[in-house]
Amino acid sequence: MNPAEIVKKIRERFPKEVLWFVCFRDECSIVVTKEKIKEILRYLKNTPGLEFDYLVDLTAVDYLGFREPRFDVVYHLMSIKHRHRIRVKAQVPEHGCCIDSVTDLWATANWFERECFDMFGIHFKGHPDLRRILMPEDWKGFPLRKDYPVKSDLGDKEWETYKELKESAKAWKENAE
Amino acid sequence: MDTLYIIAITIIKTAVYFGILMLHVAYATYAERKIIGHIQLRLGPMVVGPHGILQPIADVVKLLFKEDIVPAKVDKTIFKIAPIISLTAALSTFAVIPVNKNWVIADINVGLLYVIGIAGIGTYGIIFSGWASNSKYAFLGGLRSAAQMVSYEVALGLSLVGVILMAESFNLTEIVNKQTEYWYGMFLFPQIIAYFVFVVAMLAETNRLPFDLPEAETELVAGYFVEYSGIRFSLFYLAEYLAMFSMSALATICFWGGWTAPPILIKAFPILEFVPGFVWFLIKVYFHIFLFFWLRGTLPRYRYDQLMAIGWKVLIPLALVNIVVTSIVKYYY
Amino acid sequence: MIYVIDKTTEVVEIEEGFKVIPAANTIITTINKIASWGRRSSLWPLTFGLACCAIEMMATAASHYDLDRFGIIMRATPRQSDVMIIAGTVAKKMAPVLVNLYHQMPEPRYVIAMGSCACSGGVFNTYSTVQGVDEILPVDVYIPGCPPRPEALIEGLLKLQEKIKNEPYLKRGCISGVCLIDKSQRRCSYESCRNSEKD
Amino acid sequence: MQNKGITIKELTVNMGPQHPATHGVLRLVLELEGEIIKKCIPHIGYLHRGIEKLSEDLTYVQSLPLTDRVDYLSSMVNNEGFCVAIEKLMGIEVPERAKFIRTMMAEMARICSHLVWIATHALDIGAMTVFLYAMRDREELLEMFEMVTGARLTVSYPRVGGVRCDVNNRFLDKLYNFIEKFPKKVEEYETLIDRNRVWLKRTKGVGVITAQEAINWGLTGPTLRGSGVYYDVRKFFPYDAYDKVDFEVPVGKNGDVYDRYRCRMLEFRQSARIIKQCIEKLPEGPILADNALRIRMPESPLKIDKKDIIFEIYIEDKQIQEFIQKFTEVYASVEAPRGELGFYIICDDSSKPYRMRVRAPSFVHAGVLPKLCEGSLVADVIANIGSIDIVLGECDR
Repeated sequence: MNPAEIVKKIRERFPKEVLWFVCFRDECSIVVTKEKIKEILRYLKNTPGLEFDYLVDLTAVDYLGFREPRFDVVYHLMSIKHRHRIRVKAQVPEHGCCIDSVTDLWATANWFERECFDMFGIHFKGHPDLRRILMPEDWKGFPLRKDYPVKSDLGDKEWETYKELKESAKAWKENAE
Repeated sequence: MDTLYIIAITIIKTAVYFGILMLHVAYATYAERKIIGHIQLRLGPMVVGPHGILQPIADVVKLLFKEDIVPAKVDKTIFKIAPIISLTAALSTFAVIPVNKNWVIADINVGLLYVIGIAGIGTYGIIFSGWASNSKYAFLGGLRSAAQMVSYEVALGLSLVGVILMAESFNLTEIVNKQTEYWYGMFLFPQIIAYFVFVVAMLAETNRLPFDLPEAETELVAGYFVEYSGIRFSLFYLAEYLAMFSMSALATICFWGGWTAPPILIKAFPILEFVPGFVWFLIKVYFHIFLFFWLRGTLPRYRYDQLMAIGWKVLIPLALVNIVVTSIVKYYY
Repeated sequence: MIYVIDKTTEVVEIEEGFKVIPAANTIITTINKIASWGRRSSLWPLTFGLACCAIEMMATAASHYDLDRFGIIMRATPRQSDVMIIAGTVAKKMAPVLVNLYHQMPEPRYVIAMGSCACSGGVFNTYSTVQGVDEILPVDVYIPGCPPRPEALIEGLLKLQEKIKNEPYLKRGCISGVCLIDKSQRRCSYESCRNSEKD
Repeated sequence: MQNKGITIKELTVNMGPQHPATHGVLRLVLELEGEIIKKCIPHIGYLHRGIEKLSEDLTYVQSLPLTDRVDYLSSMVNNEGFCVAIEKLMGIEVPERAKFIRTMMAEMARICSHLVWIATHALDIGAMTVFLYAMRDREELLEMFEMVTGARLTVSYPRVGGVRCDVNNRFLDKLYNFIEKFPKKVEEYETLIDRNRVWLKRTKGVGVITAQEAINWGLTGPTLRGSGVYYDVRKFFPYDAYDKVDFEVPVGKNGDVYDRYRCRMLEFRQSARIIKQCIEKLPEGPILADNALRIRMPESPLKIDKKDIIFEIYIEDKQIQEFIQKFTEVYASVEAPRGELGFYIICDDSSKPYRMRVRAPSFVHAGVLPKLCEGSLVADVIANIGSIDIVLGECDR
């Protein structure tokens, strides 16, 4: 099924939720509001003819200063049966930064959502185990947000444990000199 | 005065025996690295001394000069005793093993029982170290080895019953002597099933691949001796190689006719009669040692439950069948 | 302060911080030679792969380059290893683990920083990477490269052997398991070495 | 559990991050009851280097070497994936010769990566010798990489719009000779392990995952195909020259460790077949497209034809159109040795990517470990980790 038809189908079913769609190099993205995201994805997964049984990727993008609401949660879906792909984007504002979890639709969403939470601070409602995954549990800040520094010197955002390590290393450093 | 003389002689014998044994063990580690190296298309140690010949000595020196850590939360007494138990047990076995005709420290009547009994004590060293180390890997390793050794000891013991029945003695020297009465000069042929069971159980008893579960490097890091460093670690290492030697020696004595050459071979090549007995013995022992290395270079590792299944469901029934068959044959002929 | 025999004997300071009995010099030199020969001839690195460099470390240990020629075999546990090859990027999350492992190693212990990430952070000047492992550990040999070739790693190990050859054994001294180094002389706190538990 | 004053506790074992069998710095917390695993919690992030964040700070060309270090066992495929994504974004048509060279190199990287996999997998299960045999053959391939690219591991060879430099006949001869011999070498590994009872016992029926579950867990690559699902990016969404070469995609049946192992062993042969065809069919011509992204190029934004963007807006907001025109995005995936490696790139008007997301197969595969391990024995964890073939650099990025 080609992207335009898929979009048409979704629009018929969820007329209010679909905000716009973009097609670029045969890749189609549908931008929706976050409220009914789970229903939309369930519809995409279970409707005969669409059957997006495969969640390829789940991530987020931070559009700080370019757009309100600030975040997009991006779902890349694919159907192994029909060999088509689609991208669904749900807008998430900075305040009340949360969206429904899709872990019960695709088990693979579990870690993707944890990563998203870790990197962007987006909460996933109904996630069984929402913890930081890549960064240490007591890390401050969300690294992939645009207002987070890139470079190593984090200043006061530095991880406490690492600060202590550096402190304790001072002893032998002085000794060596 | 006689007692004193005997004691003095025994001490000297033990010292000589010990020295030679240690040299063998040290070079067994070297041989292992060389042989496995060549199996794996490598060279093994090459730089330390010509062809790396000084490698084991360098290792020992390094371990001697290394700090010996006793971690804070261990059970200190047991932690320190464990490697000593292992080593002592492994060493004591050699007291009854005859290397040549009358070349034995203690020629006791129940030599075979003694060897099996002492080998069992070695397990305590491993269990103790696993228990005392306060490390979960060590603990798991200790548990595994306890279960493994207990089960395989049964198979090991049962496999030797056939030999005992044929030799009508527990004395190791007599077992060897009995074998020379046959034209083929070995219990290997009539007791081939027992030998098979023995070799498998021997691998398990010494924690070597494919049964090296207690120290499985890729599962339990280093197993029961994960917390040991420096000289204490080297004691465990020594104990492991000593156990390999004692088991190989036992296999040689019980199945391969010890220091004797098969009569048929001597008949065919009379010149072989001039080969000293201990040479035969060493050749046979080193064949088994090579077997250990060879298997290590070839086989993957069994899983814990599979190991147990082999022990109880295959080896022990086989050994029992062997005993029954041997007894029947023995009774009628 | 280091005393080879005990405090009551007259001692002479040979180097700053090292005091020995005068007559013992001959013995000391001989022991020194033997000990440093043993140490450099059997360097056992800790199997500790972090990132890309670990793959080159594996390649170095494999048949083409064969580290075993130099008597170098990988040990999986820090308790039985002499040198820690930090092969790859050290993330900040990894740093405490790294220090813990270092503390679990018995003296004498050496650290090799392999690859530009371990040396200086390399291309990864980001929020989550340690900018050179020497921020948290004392490094003996640096091997640059991204990743260094196996030859470079071998070169690094040989350089370390050279370093061991030229240093008095008492500097990282232990005789038969007794640590001779004073508390203050150890490069990490004495207590933490003892307390560290294998995780 | 309280029973007559005796407390029975599950034993919690912490496996990793420093552990010889976790392929880097994966950490598993295992709750054991005896040897049986009650619970398995993977912890990752010990190699998190912030590649995604770092690339936002670098230009497109500068970001390319970072992709080498994502999955350092098959850096060629990573570069390729990144380039395919940018080419898709810019609409560059890659010259035929470059396509074939890329395909050939990618398959070489696949063989390399699978060799490391068989080496470590066998080592974990206890067969030491396979490790050294596989590393020996890998060394030959690395030498060939070096001939062309100058690097052994981190090659940075493909360029956006082609490849960096041409291959010569000496290289092709050498590669051809290697590929001729290679299936025999695979047989050699198979004689060591495949006909070994111990190996079969350790792998058959261990870590079973059904086709339905595998899809639900988002597995890709040989790990998915071991469960009997036919999905390969090279066949489904062909890129480079994969639609011009003839190859099969091996599919397993039972979804256990053994089937995943078989799939990869068969992929060795298919890769060899593809390389052979590439060498035979290699056309003459340029290796870099005219409008390719070049290193010397000043830091200018990517040239993207905004007319290609088709959109419909259903709400009333004037800024939306500007927004859509500004941020163009693309998702391109390649079949890496581990599975589908996707690059999701958002491009704005600057010379740097606005967001680069790496869809890493290892990340997904590490997530399935609890599912595979729970209820099995400690030794099976090792077999499972080996069979899903994860690289922590890619997992943590």
